[in-house]
Amino acid sequence: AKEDKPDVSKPEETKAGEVDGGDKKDLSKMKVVALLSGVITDNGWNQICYESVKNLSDKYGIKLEYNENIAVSDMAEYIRTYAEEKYDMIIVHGSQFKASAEEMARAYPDSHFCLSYGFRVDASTADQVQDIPNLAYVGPVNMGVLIGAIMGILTENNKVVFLGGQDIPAITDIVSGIEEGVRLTNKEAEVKTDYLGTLTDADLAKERALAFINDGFDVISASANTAQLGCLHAAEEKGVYALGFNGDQYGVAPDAIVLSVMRNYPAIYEDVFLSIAEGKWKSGMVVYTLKDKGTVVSDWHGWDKKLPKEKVDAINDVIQKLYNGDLGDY
Amino acid sequence: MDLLQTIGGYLFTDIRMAAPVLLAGLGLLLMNWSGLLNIGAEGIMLIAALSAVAGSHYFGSVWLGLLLAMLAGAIFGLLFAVLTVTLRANQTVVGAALNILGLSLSTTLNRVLFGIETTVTKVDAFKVLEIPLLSKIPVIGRAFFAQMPIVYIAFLLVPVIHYFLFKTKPGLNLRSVGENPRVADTLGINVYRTQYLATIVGSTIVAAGGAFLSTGLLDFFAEDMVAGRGYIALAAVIFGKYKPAGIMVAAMIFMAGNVVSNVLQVAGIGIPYTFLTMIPYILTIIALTIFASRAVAPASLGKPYKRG
Amino acid sequence: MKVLLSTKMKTQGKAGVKQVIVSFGATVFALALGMLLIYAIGFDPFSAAVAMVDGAFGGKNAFGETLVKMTPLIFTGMSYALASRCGLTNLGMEGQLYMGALAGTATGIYVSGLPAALHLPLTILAGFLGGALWGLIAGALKVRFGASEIITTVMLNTIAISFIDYMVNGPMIEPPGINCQTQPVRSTAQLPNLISGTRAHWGFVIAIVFVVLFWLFLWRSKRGYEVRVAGLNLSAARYSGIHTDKNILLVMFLAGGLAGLAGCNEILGIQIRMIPEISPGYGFDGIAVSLIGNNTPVGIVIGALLFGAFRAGGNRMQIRAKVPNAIVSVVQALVIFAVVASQMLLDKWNEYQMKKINRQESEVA
Amino acid sequence: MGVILEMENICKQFPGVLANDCICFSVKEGEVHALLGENGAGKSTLMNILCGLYKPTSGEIRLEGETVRFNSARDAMERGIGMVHQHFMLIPTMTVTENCLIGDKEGSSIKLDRKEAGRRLKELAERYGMEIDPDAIVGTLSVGEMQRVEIIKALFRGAKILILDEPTAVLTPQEARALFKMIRALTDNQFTVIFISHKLDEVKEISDRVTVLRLGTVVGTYDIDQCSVEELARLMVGRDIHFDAVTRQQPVGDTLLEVNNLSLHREKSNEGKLLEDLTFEVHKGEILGIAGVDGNGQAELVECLTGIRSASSGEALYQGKDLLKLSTRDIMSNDVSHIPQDRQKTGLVMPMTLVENFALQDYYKKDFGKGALMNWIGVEERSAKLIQDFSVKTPSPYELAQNLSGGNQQKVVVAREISRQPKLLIAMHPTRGLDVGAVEYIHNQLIDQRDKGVGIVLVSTEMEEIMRLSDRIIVLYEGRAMGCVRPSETTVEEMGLMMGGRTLDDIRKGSIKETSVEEKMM
Ligand SMILES: Nc1ncnc2c1ncn2[C@@H]1O[C@H](COP(=O)(O)OP(=O)(O)OP(=O)(O)O)[C@@H](O)[C@H]1O
Ligand SMILES: Nc1ncnc2c1ncn2[C@@H]1O[C@H](COP(=O)(O)OP(=O)(O)OP(=O)(O)O)[C@@H](O)[C@H]1O
Ligand SMILES: [Mg+2]
Ligand SMILES: [Mg+2]
Repeated sequence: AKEDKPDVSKPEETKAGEVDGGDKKDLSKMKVVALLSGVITDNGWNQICYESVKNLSDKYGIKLEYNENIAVSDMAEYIRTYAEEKYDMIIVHGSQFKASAEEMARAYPDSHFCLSYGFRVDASTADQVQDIPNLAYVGPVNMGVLIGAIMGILTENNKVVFLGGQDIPAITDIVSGIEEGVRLTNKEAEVKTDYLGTLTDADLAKERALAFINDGFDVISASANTAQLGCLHAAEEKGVYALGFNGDQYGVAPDAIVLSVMRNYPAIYEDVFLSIAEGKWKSGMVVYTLKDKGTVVSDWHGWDKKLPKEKVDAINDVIQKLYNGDLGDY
Repeated sequence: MDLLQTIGGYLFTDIRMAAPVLLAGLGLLLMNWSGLLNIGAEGIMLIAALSAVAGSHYFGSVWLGLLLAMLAGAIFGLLFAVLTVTLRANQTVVGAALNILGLSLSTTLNRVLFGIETTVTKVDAFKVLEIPLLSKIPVIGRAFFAQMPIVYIAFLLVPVIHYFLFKTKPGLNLRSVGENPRVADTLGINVYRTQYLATIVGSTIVAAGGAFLSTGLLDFFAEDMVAGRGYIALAAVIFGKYKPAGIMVAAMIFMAGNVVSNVLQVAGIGIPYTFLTMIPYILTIIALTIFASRAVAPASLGKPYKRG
Repeated sequence: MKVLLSTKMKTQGKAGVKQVIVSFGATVFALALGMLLIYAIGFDPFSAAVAMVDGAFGGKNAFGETLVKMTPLIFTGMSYALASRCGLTNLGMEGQLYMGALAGTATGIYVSGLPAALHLPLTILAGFLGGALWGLIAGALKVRFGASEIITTVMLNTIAISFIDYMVNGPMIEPPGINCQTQPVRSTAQLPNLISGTRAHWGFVIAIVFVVLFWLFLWRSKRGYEVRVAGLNLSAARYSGIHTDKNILLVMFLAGGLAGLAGCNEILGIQIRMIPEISPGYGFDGIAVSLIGNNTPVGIVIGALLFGAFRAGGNRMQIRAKVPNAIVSVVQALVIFAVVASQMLLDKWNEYQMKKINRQESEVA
Repeated sequence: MGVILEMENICKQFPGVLANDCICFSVKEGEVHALLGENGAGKSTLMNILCGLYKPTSGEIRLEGETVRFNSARDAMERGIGMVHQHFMLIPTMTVTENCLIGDKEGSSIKLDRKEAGRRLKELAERYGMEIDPDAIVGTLSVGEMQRVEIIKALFRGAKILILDEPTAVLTPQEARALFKMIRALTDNQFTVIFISHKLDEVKEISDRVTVLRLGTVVGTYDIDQCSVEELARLMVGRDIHFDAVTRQQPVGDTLLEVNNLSLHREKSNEGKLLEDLTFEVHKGEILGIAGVDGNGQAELVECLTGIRSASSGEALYQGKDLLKLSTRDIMSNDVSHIPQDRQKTGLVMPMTLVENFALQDYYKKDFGKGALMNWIGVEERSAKLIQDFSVKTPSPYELAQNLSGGNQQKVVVAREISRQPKLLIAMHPTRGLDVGAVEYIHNQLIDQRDKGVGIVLVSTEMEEIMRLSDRIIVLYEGRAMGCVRPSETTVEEMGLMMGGRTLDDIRKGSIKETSVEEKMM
């Protein structure tokens, strides 16, 4: 069970710099809360955030605090409650809460606000970010590129598909990087990306995935919370490759899931947490690129023996290159 | 030949997707024929979907999971019957509350039963049962004879329920309650018991539809995984003119909307996915407007019956 | 005549008080069951209850939150109640709410150069119309094709929500187009704050105004009288020359409009901009609100207060007692069951009393 | 002939009503036992207890000397008690066979054997001289046929004691005779029949013994030979009944309503017409009676005249306008009033207050509030006055209509319609189901209106009512007028024949033939 947990190895170069082992500050007194849009059992976006605060709690002994199912209209109220109590770190998990987070960050300068954000870094990104000293827009970037690169190697029919749940930033961010990623490893492959229109209807997702597989697509991955599990099921049933996403989902479909690609939020928020503790807090865009290891890849779970050796090597190679920045600034 | 193969594939998918809606529709049909209008199918299916996974997990057999799901459905049905039959409460309001209860209770219990794990608990699930020879028939063979047992059950229930409703004495008695409970009463039929039975049995069938969603195609529970199928089943009953075969056709037509969405998305014509999502619902509305006016509901559907 | 009016008020008042007491008792009973459930899944029911009450009424801010939650519920409760007064079942409040919010947002953003005194009313009108037209579709399908509004309204919910997803991600997305949300509505279209230091906004006042209009319409206007007659007895309506189809259209239009205002006010007072999930189920809660309120104006306000308090208190319950707020929905369902059950028991009792009174009178005569 | 059934000290307490008060009642095998009593005397209640639908508050039932306790209608049926209810208990969408098989427990198989059942039904029917098509959909049958289905149903299910609750209320005199013949055939075969009626002549004709109920108690049981019709009437009502002779002060005035060739087709036009070429006129200060057995087009005629249904052809000229082309609202606002046939289903909104019910026809007018709003204070004043004028028994104008007794409900409707000061009043079954006092009251109201010059169309199935009030009578049969007569110039027999489908001309031309036809029917 332990190995099913996402890899929480720290980013190699933490933005906050190394934690000084000699620091005597009692980190367990830090007050951290995660405010979530859905339930922590959604196998996706919210669960990974839960894992993050769980990780902090396990490692540093802070009190584990989170709230689920928060409606957009209620978020400001939740934030206010914790800000009033001078929480050190308030994780507002989802870009739909952007407005509330910005408003509250201005109102409560004593707390540090982390808005979990999904965004692509390009020219317009800066316009999205407001300059509030105690608000950081936190998230990994370029996950799609990594996923796409692996998919490009895996495909035999040169047809790969990635399905998002809904057109929301945390998902769009990934979807928009897929094609670029595939091109890094495969110039010919047909790349299809689209949205399922649901985050919960796993049956529908499975049928949709089957439709793609029947059309010859032989590598599939999806980002749609619980619904994505339906896509993984479809891959296993039809004997095509799949990539897990968010958590290490090998267990869901061991015969299909070659690797899982994970938002490394546990490590990211550990990093941010330490930066607050260290007084090295950074506001604004706090993005974790592939180089920063904002995205991690799971264990092979034996697939490195099952796959043709050249594919395994190619995948290992491209991951390494992406992490090193050899293929561009991802 | 290739085209035929493709059509066979669509049919295969359509039948499989129609099965849960069909089951829910058949369950609702029994309730409707007893004069009760239950819009709570969505909630019943949700709690059943969870129970099926729980049963399959704890007892290690998907069939026992199905049994537990049906039991959960029966309990919801009993609750509905107590409130609407005995206390004569507004059936729509109670149905709506069942939906709220099904959604929230399944979410809560899911957590209690399975805790918080990144990977879902895998349980025993239904497997495809190929019927020898028949499944080899070209084009339609796989569509009809290489499905999961619960799909066969759903479709076999169509003639069974038809036979029950229209060819047996208990079926006639049930229909008489839905048409005119007072008449049934004067003829010695226990109206309340009939309505209770119809609701409980009907709810277990609806629940089987819910169980299919979590342990048929899949092997886990997800919050709100029913995603409107309970309501579509409700429409299927009207569209199917309160006959099992009609419901079967309706379920297949409505779910064909999803098949169309799949095909359009795979074809990549560039229709925004939000519009693809709407297709089955728009199809349902159109179908209803064309056929609803000709549907003859049981005469006392939705009206509470007061004895004496 | 004064004597008669006073007897009327007495009998109606008494019935009203009895209704409230019984509903209240049922609610308490359901809450107790809920607490039991909370205990059963391993939380402390006492601290949950304290947090709940504290979150709903413990202080200005808490009460402000309750008002914020009440506002859309008053509208959706009226929407359901109005339709049921006409014998219709409107389950489409959620979709109508979204369409109203969308129309209001569009007007709030794209109409410019107006002073607040014009822009705000115009935006609210647009919100009303957005919901109203969406409701009218179901009405028209019923009148023209006999399609059951119970089903069409539910289908229209899903369609509306998908449509909103499309609009917010497409044509109306805030430039440059990264976040799926629209621009904020212009300040001239925003509803001012009602109680400073809280989020309570003037939408609440508008809601109360509409409660009065709702009452005026149904019980004081000629059209409202028609609607009620048609809702209670279709045959009597035809007999007296009431155009029932026209009334169905009108009522679905108005009911949709009321739900639309729920969404529009939420935008103009709280969200400021359109996002795909502005309603945490206010539409469906409207059914329960109107049920508890017995389809009466004061009752709806009380019902909305109860469910508003649930939502505000439920948040606090999660924060303080760590009880997952899905439990709150379970409790809400239990409240509905308890209230319908108690109402039926009360009806039976009233029936019995009435017969007894009749008997005594006939004996005297 | 031994006693087959005894009911001892039966009491039935409804909330607020003691419907049966210590009733003792016994029936001999093979007899026709009539139950006689005014509306509300408790006849139906007693029989509902006997057939297992209601449970008595106290008392016991003995069948062939053995005490029985019925928990449902099925229990009673198993002991051979079958009831044909006042309102038919049939499901119109099902076939005759299906209707007979509902709740049937015969045989161990759960399969419905329609063929076998149909055969047995036919056999039964033939044995007692009835004709029946087992596969016909009940909804398509005539009232008389439906009644036959009801009786067959009871026999089919093994009834030995057959209860008929007001079976003749909806039949033509001829159909009633056929029914009586059937009853005789049954009693000849050791069936026992309990026969409920208000109609003294019928009771006298068919029954062997009679039990009279009054206000929930038994007045007595008598051999029919021992009492005259007059005696029975006195026993039933507790006083002598005298309808005041209807006197008229003024002569009939000018023509008010002129109906020419009014026809109404069925939805599928090949299925015959609901109304065919009706031509008649109504004068000011005249009551035109429309007689006929229920379901012969009366309801449709009224619906056409009041704009609720649109006629297929013809015209109805009233004050220079054609009513058939106007909407209900337009007709009613032209000084037309309408007392509908069913006060509870149509005339009143039961869950509304009396005040609100008094506004039903005129709420949109200025007197009821200017502009869009109602002036309820004004309506209340008006209501209070009407309640007083028409002596409606109610605790307050804000009482709900559903809490009034039937008679008082009807008074509300009549008060509302008359207070509108109509020129034309269309009244359908204005006294149906009311007791003698209320009937008298409403009759007097109608006569008052007539004397004020109002033209009245009175639709009724009560022969007595029609004969007493009308100036002229038109008899409808299957949508056609069989003839128009003055009450003074006709006989009940003639009326009965017209109601049975013979035109006045035929009857008067061949009065010898008439008897032969009747002989055949017998
Ligand atoms: N279900 C009931 N609940 C309450 N009161 C009832 C009920 N049924 C009958 N009653 C009352 O009991 C009394 C006797 O009614 P019943 O129907 O037996 O009269 P009836 O002699 O059959 O009259 P009719 O000639 O009108 O058929 C009436 O006052 C009636 O209002
Ligand atoms: N369905 C009902 N709901 C409530 N009360 C009823 C109902 N039916 C009858 N009652 C009550 O029972 C009493 C008797 O009713 P019913 O209609 O038999 O009148 P009645 O005694 O025959 O009077 P009338 O002679 O004026 O017609 C009434 O006072 C009425 O309030
Ligand atoms: Mg009566
Ligand atoms: Mg009777």
